[in-house]
Amino acid sequence: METLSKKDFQAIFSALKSMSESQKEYLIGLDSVMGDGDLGLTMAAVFKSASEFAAEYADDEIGSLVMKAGITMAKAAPSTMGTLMATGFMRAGKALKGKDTVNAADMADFWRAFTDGIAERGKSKVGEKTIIDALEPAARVLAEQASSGASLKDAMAAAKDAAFAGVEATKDMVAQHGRAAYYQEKSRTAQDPGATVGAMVIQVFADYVA
Amino acid sequence: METLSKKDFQAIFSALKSMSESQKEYLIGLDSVMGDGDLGLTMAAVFKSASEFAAEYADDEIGSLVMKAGITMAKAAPSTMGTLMATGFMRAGKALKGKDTVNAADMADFWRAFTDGIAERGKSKVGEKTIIDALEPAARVLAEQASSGASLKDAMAAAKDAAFAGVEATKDMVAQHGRAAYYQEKSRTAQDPGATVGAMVIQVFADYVA
Amino acid sequence: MKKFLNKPETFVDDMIRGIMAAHPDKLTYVNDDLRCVVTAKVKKGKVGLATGGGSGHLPLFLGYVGDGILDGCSVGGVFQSPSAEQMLEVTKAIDSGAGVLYIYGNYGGDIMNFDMAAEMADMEDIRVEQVVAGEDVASSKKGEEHKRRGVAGIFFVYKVAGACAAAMKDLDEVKRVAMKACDNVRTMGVALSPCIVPEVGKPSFSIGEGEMEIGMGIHGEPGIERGPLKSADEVVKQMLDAILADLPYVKGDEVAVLVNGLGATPKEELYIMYRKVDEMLKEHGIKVFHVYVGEFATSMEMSGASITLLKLDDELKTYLSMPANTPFFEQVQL
Amino acid sequence: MKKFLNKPETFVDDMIRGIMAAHPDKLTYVNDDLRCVVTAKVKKGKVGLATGGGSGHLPLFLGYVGDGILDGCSVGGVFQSPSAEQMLEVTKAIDSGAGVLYIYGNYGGDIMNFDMAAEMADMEDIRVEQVVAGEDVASSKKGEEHKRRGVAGIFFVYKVAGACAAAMKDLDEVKRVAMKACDNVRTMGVALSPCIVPEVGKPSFSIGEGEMEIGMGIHGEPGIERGPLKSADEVVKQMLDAILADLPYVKGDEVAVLVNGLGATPKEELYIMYRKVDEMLKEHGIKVFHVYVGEFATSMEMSGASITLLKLDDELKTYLSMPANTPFFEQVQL
Ligand SMILES: Nc1ncnc2c1ncn2[C@@H]1O[C@H](COP(=O)(O)OP(=O)(O)O)[C@@H](O)[C@H]1O
Ligand SMILES: Nc1ncnc2c1ncn2[C@@H]1O[C@H](COP(=O)(O)OP(=O)(O)O)[C@@H](O)[C@H]1O
Ligand SMILES: [Mg+2]
Ligand SMILES: [Mg+2]
Ligand SMILES: [Mg+2]
Ligand SMILES: [Mg+2]
Repeated sequence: METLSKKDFQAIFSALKSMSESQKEYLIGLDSVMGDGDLGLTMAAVFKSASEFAAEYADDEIGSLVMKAGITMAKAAPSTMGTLMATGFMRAGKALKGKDTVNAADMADFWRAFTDGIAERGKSKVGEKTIIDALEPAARVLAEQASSGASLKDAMAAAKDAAFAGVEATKDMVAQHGRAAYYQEKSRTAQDPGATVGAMVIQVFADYVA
Repeated sequence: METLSKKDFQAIFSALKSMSESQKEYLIGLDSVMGDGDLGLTMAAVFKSASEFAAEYADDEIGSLVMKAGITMAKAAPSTMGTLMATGFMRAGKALKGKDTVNAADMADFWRAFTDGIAERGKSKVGEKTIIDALEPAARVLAEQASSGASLKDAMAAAKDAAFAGVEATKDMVAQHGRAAYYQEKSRTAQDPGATVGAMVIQVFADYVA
Repeated sequence: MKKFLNKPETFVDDMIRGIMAAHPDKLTYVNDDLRCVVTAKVKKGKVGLATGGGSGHLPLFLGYVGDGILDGCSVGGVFQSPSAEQMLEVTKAIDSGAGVLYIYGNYGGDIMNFDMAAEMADMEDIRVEQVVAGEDVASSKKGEEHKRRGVAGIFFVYKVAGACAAAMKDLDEVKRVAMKACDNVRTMGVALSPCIVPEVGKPSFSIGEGEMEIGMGIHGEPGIERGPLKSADEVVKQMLDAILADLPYVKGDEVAVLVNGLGATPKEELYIMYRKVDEMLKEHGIKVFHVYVGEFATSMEMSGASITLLKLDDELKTYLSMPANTPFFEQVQL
Repeated sequence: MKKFLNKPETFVDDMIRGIMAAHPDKLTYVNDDLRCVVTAKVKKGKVGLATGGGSGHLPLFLGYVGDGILDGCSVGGVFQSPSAEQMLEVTKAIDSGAGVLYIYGNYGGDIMNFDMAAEMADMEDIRVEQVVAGEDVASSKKGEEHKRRGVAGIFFVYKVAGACAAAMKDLDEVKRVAMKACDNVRTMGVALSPCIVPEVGKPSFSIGEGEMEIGMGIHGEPGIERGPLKSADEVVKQMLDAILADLPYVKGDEVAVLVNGLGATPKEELYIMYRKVDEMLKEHGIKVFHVYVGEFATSMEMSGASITLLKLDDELKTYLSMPANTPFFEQVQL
């Protein structure tokens, strides 16, 4: 599968919904360590609404499908990750504006816009124990892979590995944002829930094109 | 001494001042049991100002001397007994209006007006553990003595005894007014400080005419 | 005792100095006595309105001195009556020939001193009339209304009497309107925690964790029921049922409502209470003309609230609606 | 936890229901969502002013929606940001063609969501500008003003921007005036006791008996000094010295002052504090244009206070002086 169509994106949103449902309790647990424990709930709500929206989407253009799915997410859940995830999809959608198909290079653009959008909205950067620690390495790897002509499948697989490596790396970072930041040095050893979700979302894409 | 002149009243106010100074600590102690302990201070302040006012008083009319001494007292001390004592003298002064001399019958009018004024202002009556329990029996005895033609000296001596008997009686009353009333049944065995002061004031008059 | 103060003895005077410094265009004092507070602009020919009472209840009492309400206030120590002399000085300062009306709460010391002040004012040929506000239905049973404590409801009496005086009515008329407000106002309060008188330094009473006292007075006077803290809706129902039954307020009546915080209770909770008040009044077919929510009569940092209803007729509505402007209370024409 | 509430989960919605019931002529909500609060009378052609933030700070934030100030407010859970979606709905409701200005405090969640809302509004062709208020000098050192928390000083930003919009100025002009206020305002706070988030049920931090924390944030963010509670004059001096040095405010400046109570602290104490503020400003040759004392930004039943100075020029004076009228804040023309 070298290019994705609108139908594929509809399927991906549906897979994101399934993933968020099956991972709900796990994410609640992660977010309960130094957060308010709502992450599993908000992700399930966010992807449920996005998947329902995508399933009904009539047009063939992928850009606006993704962007409007992002808007839908924003309305579904008010917590930090709800807003950030919505931002990511809105920005990624804008990057794909006008496209009816998505190849590896487009996918690299997608995740670059996704990542930069979240970094901008969250005023966060690599090393601050957030979702950016999963997204940034993945976006960078994807860009490299795409420019060296890798297949969509291989590029996404590499991106997924980079994202999970990023999640691992959060286990030695002090939180700079959100509730976990109140814990300061004590937050160091915890795995960041937002980064985890970020990697899981990338994995859904990677698994779909595999 | 069958009639009192303005000079006598000036002397009586001076004697009230001396009495209130010598009894200061005793009254503070009494008012500390179930009150705020200020009674010794307020009585000293009240009679100091009244005596200073009386000493300077030029006219011969006793009524307005007494009434204005009362007003002076009101300005000197804001606590309950300050106001009540001031009221007593103001009303007694009004009762003596126009008089340059005071006989036994006038003295009976004085204490009747004094007592009624306080009862009216304090909305209090006999048996409620207040200064009225000293004043009312004294005023009643004075009226009887005066109408049966007793001398001023004998009448005041009888009034003094009645007042102190009234003070004794407060040792078996439950306080209905002021701070002591918060103690309800627990207030019963205490001697009422206000009644005590009332009897002491009458005693000053009785001692002067003796 | 955790309070911002310098010395307990200077608590009241420091407070008044702060008030005078903050609002020099609106308030001043007479007789070189900080505790004789009067409006900065006495209006010629208007009936003067004076109040007074102990400190610790801001905005009561001095907070209602200003345009369209009161003209003067004598200020006592915390929970203590001011002196008759102070009341007299205020009276002299605010009388401009039309006489003065005293409006104050039903407390022994205040009554005694205002009576005395009225007597002294009379000697100075100032005509004084008095209205004593007492509307706490928990403080005395029906039939003994004259024994009831005056609490937050006095605000309504000030407001309508003040507007009536501002309309240049004469003393008898202002007194009549004030008494009409007194007759038509009812309050009930609930306390969750005590407060501390600075010179005492510790709470004068205690309420257990998880307990409330319905009907408690603003100086800690005993209420009618102490028990476990119930839900806001249940607390309001108990209070409002008692108020409604007392006047009684009936279907078709039109009222103004005051939900008053005693000090520490946040506005969030007062509005949660009002939600239920509104629901119940609708159920009873009682129309709401205007709603006041906030701190109108407090006990320093006591936590708790009171609910007051004022039954209105056209006259009271007119006076309630008129503007007022003090450092503590501003209202534009309703 | 001693609070008047029904269920912790319904705390915010019950509160808003109470507010809507009490002030139906002034406030309403859009999108069938109680938490999208807007003025009952949107003025055609006027720049719309929106704010938003967590609950638990009344009169912040929704209390400043009304004539002459703000037009709309999105309301979050206690100490939680409202959603971008709610902000967008408010934006749509109050835009009447002249665009909308967001004014809100410098908190991560709020910023993220307002940014998002602005982006969404842009997609709907509504022009939105943003001003983030942050003036707590204790929350970040000089040179890092952009990191400072927004606290009670945001009231001044609302007030002047609101008056500017009411004067029918355009969006750029209203934004400029709001930013000018931001540049000229400084706040410092002190806390004596914590508060309880209803859904949590216990205090999120503690301050020892006899202790105070200078610079603590209104959600309990750490301050700059914890130590024994000092006298009111000493506390004020420490706070005001820091404020004066920061801008710096200098001799000849003219300021408006806000002494704000955090919830449980009575007005008596706020005025005791103001007494010292006034004395110090006089010593520094700084002129006081107007003084506000009361609860303008709270943390439910937290006890504590903050002091805010706004340095004025003629333009800010004009806008500060204009009337305003909301259910929580009334001001006649100064
Ligand atoms: N400013 C930020 N920028 C990027 N990511 C952030 C930021 N703040 C928080 N996050 C991410 O959000 C995650 C928590 O999300 P969520 O549970 O929705 O937060 P909350 O419930 O506190 O609103 C964190 O683990 C972190 O990865
Ligand atoms: N309503 C009243 N009528 C008559 N006497 C009263 C009344 N209330 C209090 N008293 C008297 O006042 C005395 C206390 O006086 P004082 O110490 O001046 O009171 P406080 O310090 O509480 O103002 C009481 O012992 C009682 O005799
Ligand atoms: Mg969370
Ligand atoms: Mg959350
Ligand atoms: Mg005493
Ligand atoms: Mg006393």
